[in-house]
Amino acid sequence: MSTHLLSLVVAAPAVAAALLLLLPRQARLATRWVSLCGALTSLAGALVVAWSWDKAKGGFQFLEDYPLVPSLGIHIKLAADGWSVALLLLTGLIIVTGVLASWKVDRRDKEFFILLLVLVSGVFGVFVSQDLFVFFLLYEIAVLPMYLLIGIWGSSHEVPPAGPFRFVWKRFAVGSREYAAMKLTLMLLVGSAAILVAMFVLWSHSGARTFDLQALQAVAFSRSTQMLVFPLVWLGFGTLAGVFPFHTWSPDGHASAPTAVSMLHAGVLMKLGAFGVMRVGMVLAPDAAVAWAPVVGGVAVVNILYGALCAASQTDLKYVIAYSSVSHMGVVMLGAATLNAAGWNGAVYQMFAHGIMTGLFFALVGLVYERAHTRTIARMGGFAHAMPAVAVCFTLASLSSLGLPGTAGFVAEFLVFLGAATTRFPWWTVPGVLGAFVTAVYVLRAAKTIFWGPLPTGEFAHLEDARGTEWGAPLVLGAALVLFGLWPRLLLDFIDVTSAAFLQRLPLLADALR
Amino acid sequence: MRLTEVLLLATLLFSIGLYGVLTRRHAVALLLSIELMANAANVVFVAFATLRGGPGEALVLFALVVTVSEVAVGLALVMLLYRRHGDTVLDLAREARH
Amino acid sequence: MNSPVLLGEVALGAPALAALLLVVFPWARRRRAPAAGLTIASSLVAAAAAAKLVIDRTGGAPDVRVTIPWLPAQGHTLAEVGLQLDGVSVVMLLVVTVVALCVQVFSLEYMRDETARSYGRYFAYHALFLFSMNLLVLAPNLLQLFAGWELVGVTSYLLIGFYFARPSAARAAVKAFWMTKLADMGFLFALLVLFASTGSFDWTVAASPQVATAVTALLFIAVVGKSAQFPLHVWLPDAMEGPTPVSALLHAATMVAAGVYMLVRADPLFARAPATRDLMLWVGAGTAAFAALLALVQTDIKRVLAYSTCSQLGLMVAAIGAGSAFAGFFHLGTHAFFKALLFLAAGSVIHAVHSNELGAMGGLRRRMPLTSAVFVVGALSLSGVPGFAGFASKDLVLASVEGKAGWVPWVLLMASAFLTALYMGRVLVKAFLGPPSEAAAHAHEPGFSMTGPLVLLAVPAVFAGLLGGWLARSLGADYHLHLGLTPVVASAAAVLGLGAAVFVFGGAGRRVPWAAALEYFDRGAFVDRGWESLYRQVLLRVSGWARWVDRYLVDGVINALGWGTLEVGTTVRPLQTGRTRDYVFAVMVGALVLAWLGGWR
Amino acid sequence: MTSDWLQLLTLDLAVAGIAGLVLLGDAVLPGHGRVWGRLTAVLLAAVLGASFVLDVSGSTPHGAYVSDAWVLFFQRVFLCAALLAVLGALDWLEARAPLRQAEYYALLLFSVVGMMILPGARDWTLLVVSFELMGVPLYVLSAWAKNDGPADRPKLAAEAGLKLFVTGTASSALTFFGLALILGFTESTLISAVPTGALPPLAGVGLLLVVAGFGFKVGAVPFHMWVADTYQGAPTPFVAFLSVAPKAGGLAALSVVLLSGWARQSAVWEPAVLLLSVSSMLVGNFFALPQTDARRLLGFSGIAQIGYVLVALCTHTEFGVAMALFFIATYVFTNLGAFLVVHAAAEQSGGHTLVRLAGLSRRSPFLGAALLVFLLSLAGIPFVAGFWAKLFVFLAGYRAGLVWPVVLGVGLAVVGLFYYLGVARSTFMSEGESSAPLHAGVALRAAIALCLAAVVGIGLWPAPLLQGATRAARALGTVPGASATR
Repeated sequence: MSTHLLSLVVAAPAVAAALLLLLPRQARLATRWVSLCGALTSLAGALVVAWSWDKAKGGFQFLEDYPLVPSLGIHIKLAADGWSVALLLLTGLIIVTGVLASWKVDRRDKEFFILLLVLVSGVFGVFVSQDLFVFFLLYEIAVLPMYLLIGIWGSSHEVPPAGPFRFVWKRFAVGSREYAAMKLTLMLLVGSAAILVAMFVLWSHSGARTFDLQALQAVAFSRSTQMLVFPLVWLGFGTLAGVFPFHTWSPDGHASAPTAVSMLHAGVLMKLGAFGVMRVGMVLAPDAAVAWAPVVGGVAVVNILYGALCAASQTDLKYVIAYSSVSHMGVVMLGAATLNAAGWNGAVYQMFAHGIMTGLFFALVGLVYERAHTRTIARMGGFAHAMPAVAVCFTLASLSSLGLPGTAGFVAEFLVFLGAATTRFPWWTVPGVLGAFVTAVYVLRAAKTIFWGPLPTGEFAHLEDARGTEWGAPLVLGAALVLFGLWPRLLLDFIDVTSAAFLQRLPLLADALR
Repeated sequence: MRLTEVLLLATLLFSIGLYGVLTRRHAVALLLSIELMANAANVVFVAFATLRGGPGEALVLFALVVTVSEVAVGLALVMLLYRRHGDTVLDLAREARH
Repeated sequence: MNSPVLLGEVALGAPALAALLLVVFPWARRRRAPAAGLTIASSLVAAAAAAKLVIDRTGGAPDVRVTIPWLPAQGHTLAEVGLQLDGVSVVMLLVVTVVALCVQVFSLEYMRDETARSYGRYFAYHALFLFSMNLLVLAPNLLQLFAGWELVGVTSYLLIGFYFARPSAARAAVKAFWMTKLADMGFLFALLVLFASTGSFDWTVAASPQVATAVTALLFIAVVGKSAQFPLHVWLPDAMEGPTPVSALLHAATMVAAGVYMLVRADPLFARAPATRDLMLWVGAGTAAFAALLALVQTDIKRVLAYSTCSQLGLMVAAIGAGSAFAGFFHLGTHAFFKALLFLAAGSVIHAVHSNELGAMGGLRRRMPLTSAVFVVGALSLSGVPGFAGFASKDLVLASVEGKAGWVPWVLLMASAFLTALYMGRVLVKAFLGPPSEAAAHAHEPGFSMTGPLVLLAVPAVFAGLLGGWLARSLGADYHLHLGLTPVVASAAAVLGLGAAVFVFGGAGRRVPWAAALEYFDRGAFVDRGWESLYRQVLLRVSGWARWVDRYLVDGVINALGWGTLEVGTTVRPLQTGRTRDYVFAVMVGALVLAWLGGWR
Repeated sequence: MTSDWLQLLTLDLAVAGIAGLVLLGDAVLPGHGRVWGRLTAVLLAAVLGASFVLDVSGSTPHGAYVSDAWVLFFQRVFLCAALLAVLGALDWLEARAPLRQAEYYALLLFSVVGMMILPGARDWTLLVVSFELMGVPLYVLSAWAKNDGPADRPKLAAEAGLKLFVTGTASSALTFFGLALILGFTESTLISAVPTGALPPLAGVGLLLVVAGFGFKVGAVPFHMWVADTYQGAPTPFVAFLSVAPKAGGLAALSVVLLSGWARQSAVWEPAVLLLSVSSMLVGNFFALPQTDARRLLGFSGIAQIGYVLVALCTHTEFGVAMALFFIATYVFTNLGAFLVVHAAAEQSGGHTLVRLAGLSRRSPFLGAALLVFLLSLAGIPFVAGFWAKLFVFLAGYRAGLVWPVVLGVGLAVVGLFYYLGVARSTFMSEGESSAPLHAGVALRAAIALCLAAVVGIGLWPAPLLQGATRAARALGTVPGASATR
């Protein structure tokens, strides 16, 4: 097996982006194909990783190590654990379908693809980085291109001023794409600032002055250090994971972003946040994780129910999906807070499942928007006549979203709820399950309003179904939802090895929360 | 004891210069005030060198040269101010602010 | 790989394969013959496998249970999926596949007016449904049963919304899904509670009485939703928006009976929870009587049958609540046949007169003799006239509640038996007897693919009752015919009801005396209204608040932080005055501060 | 180890030689203005190259001047800055003031000579004189645009020069006053001659007055008031230089004074420098927020940057100094590049306001992308140099126990992002009045490209520069202070 497999996965999109820089602006088709090839290379690499990752051996495989700033103990150290396998696959699937879904971006397309690919390289990198510092570095890379991607290619909408804070409308064009992009970037970078501080603390208290995650894992940090680090990491990464009340960048950001960016951001980037909380916060600061678990879990269930309730009264389709992400990321965080195998498996699986599901959602919403030029749910109706495939896939995504058995969403939510039910806080499941019910209410209502009803006339008379590359996202992601829903062990076997390994080191966790 | 008094004198000189810089409207007067401040330093150099045998004596010369060159440039700038604004009132130059 | 498992896999796999092929190959889905052919062939295979399983079982084949790990956790198995082939499941499998097969064949002609696309879609849904239902039936534990449970719910949603262009159908589909999903939360919680306290999803697990009570109560909530018991029954009448064969299969014979099936399966758990059983008894009996009463005033033939289904499911629930799972299951089986028969016959009628309204029918016996005959058979069976299958099973149900809870449930069920006969008599009188209506004048008997299944179903609707003894043996239940108070009263109720129907509804426009009150109740739909206001006044309102709070308070605080930061910048900005003397002043202040720090501190 | 002073000063003298050559050449052969610029650029490049080849290390007999890795590090930084500034100014000077080109280069080079002596000076006399040599030409150059540009520019030019001059001379008066106080308590004029034991209060006052004078040069609050105004009035290619090189010079002077010897007295100066640092971070960031002129914005942002780097200086550890050096080196490339892009854009859009920059990325993708990279570097975003720079100084601060300044800095970096992204917003997201393609001269583009390459290169591979900075810091040597491992 090539030992450079992970670097290939991580670098392929970036290399494609570099190639794009050299392409002339007019080479529009070449731009797309180069991007697609970059994405496909990563996906293929991820598949090879999944194929040859030895479940019996577990641990960290495909290790690569290059010094970056050796004097500070910073290495580019890449390795895949079971979680990485699942998340690499997710990222690969989303970026390939995302590129396909962006085929029709016509304004400044070259820059668009460059930014998109750079971003995704960062995402791949985070998932396999075994050096906290490089982890953070790539995390930032994954976060930042979003500013331009939303600011340039995004869309704006009106938000009428109201409430006690209406004075801010004087300064901010609330709802505009620039506003959304700025809010997203700033909130996420405030989070990064917290992470950075936490990193310093870990680095300087590790004794070895190293950023190596495995080395840090072996260090028993004092309780006070942990109690300082964990909340910083939780809020820092949690902001990206949409943890209440730091989630407000997400609805505006996702609603304003162009299709592929929404797919990537909701589908993959929010997972970076949750992944960070678990991989850095909980694994490195286990005592604090136990102490903070009631808070993390409590906030997570707020996320689930509150996000779902917010989604239920949105009138803009993209906002519905965006708030559903807030709700579903609550499931991930709830799983993380359980600190047991079922919950952690569920959390990681939910990262995957929600990524696929929301990617599919945003791809479809983009498709619909491109044809109908509206995202107001109430204005639409009867679209299934003209676009049956879109309707089917939307329904599929909806069903996964509400946790229907047979879709990946069920496996994830069920595992998380199982995990939660076996903690000291079984009541966590109540808002969790209620949230899933509210999800059923709003997704199916949206599906009904948009796709069902009499044959549309007037402006919607000439809609058409997905065509050409537009089929990519619905087919691939839809199939993935079902496949991984029916046979979750395809991924769970990987995930479980790593969850078990992390948990085994910390037998105290199970006792503490049991 | 004499040292203290000389230092007080220097401080007084410096303060007078500073007062001038802060209150004089005209740029030329301002240049003079700056000279005063610079020379306060020279007084201290000399005072320490002669009363306590410090090594600062030579520096007076350097300080003088530096101050002179500064003032030369300063005068040119005042000329420029006068040409552009028709006066040497320093506060005329406050286009750039906030 | 032993043979029963293989047969079970075939029964599960054939429809799954058909559904998969129809999904993957749009070519097949968009043509009539391949779509219908694939689906029906798969049902046939499944039915054959089921029949073989039942026959083997009669021959003394043992229970078989195979499982494979489905969800791992820390190297162990958290949950399994697999097949459980025992008496209850194979019989249920046979009932389901046979009825499904009949309904699908019936649909060949019934749905012919649909476009090729819709036609294919219809059959694809059917294949999916059969897979889901078989998954449920063959489930070895509550988790897989739940999976099938939810999947049949989805196919139900899709099939109710089959005519999605009709807003009423769309609404009914979503409503059905929401109501059942609301109840399904009970199932999910039951699974969580069961797992958290016993670490297993098996219904045979030895749970403590408290746990068993909690779990069964939660499970029962799900049953109330799925099997349309009061007060969650409101979705079922609306579900009649779906194509009639769908009503026959899902909303009469099989899917709604899944609740009862689950009660039968989980009986070991329920046995540890007498409190839940009492609740079931009351809810079942109440629903049986209440729904039968409402069935009396329906003018839509399908809604009559829908309420009748509610009522009959109430019967089954009550029986299981009374501790006789076998009675409930037996009635489930016979009911599946005769109710499917009734629906299909009604479908045949609707197909002929192009209306659901009883008023548009009348005198059909001449134009459609075969349909009329089988409808009568179904009606008699449903009414529990001795000699028909319905009698045998209903009698068992009634006998099981004998003396329970101060005879009140017994009285309620007996009343419902009478009312059943009465409303079925009403349908017979209005639709098939009397002078032909305008629409009925042009009606004619449908083709063979529709009548065939009718005849096929009529057979068990008459004779399935004879299988009671065999069924009891194969399930290991206690069954003996008895003669006593209950069968006599029940027979009397049935005959009296039918007779009264002729007497009461004999003339045109005749109604029961208290029809006005019932109609008011039905139209006012108090229960329905209650759920709706829960949705609008509570859920949507809270949701609206949440939206406002998020946009203007939570996000507002964050905006305000940004605003405040900018405001600081704007506020301090004039300090940069542009006057050189101020700059020098700043330098000197700074120097003073530093000097203070340096020496005079 | 003593050596021939001529050898030690090879590079400095070479630069002085270029200045003389240019001045003399222009007098002898007037009217060939543009030649001198190119000659300067080539010769500066040659000197820069020579700095890697020649061995100039050593020290003068009495230790007044040394040349070592520390000095070389700074000299290379200054040479790079000068080279880039010259390249950036070529076309502009040719177009705007063809007759005064040689003057410009000569003045610039004189200032560079001052800078280049500065880090090696170990005697107070040499230090202050070279400091002034660095400073005085800047007064003149600030007012260079006296006849140039739109109607308000000449007025602004005079103003830029005067503000710099008045605050500058007031500060140098402070420096001299402070120096006089210091020398009253020391044995010799060597900087390392530090009174042992408790520092007499007057010497402490003197030291901090010197710090105040140097603080003016780096633009630390409250000695920063001239910054934005001068940047706005002075010619932009010169501001590119002014905003980086003298700051590096000031930092070198501060380091030499505070660390080579006076580290022992860190208890006296550390709180003061920390105060400067924190106030610079605060004032720089908050004042930058509402700015609408790119030059003023970058001016205030530079003040904030100085606030960050002073944190590292406060640590008075070798590690901290190394990080500060890394910071200032990356800052030179970043800020110079940013100003050159602003210059290039403003030359053709007729103004430096953000509104005028709108649509830049459409008009010139190269300039747009370059500006974005520089902004990201200033904001401290990964994979561009500024990220490492900011990270390293914060790391150094954190390691030395300066937790709260670091936390404040990290927080304010986010505020900084607001206005950096604001610039990115106008260049990338807004549509400008004109969408005509924008062309910058070859030399200017080359200068920008060089900055870009440096910023990206360091961002991707920081280790070599970090190594250099560490070697330099080691060469300076710090007295292991009591608080090094606090």
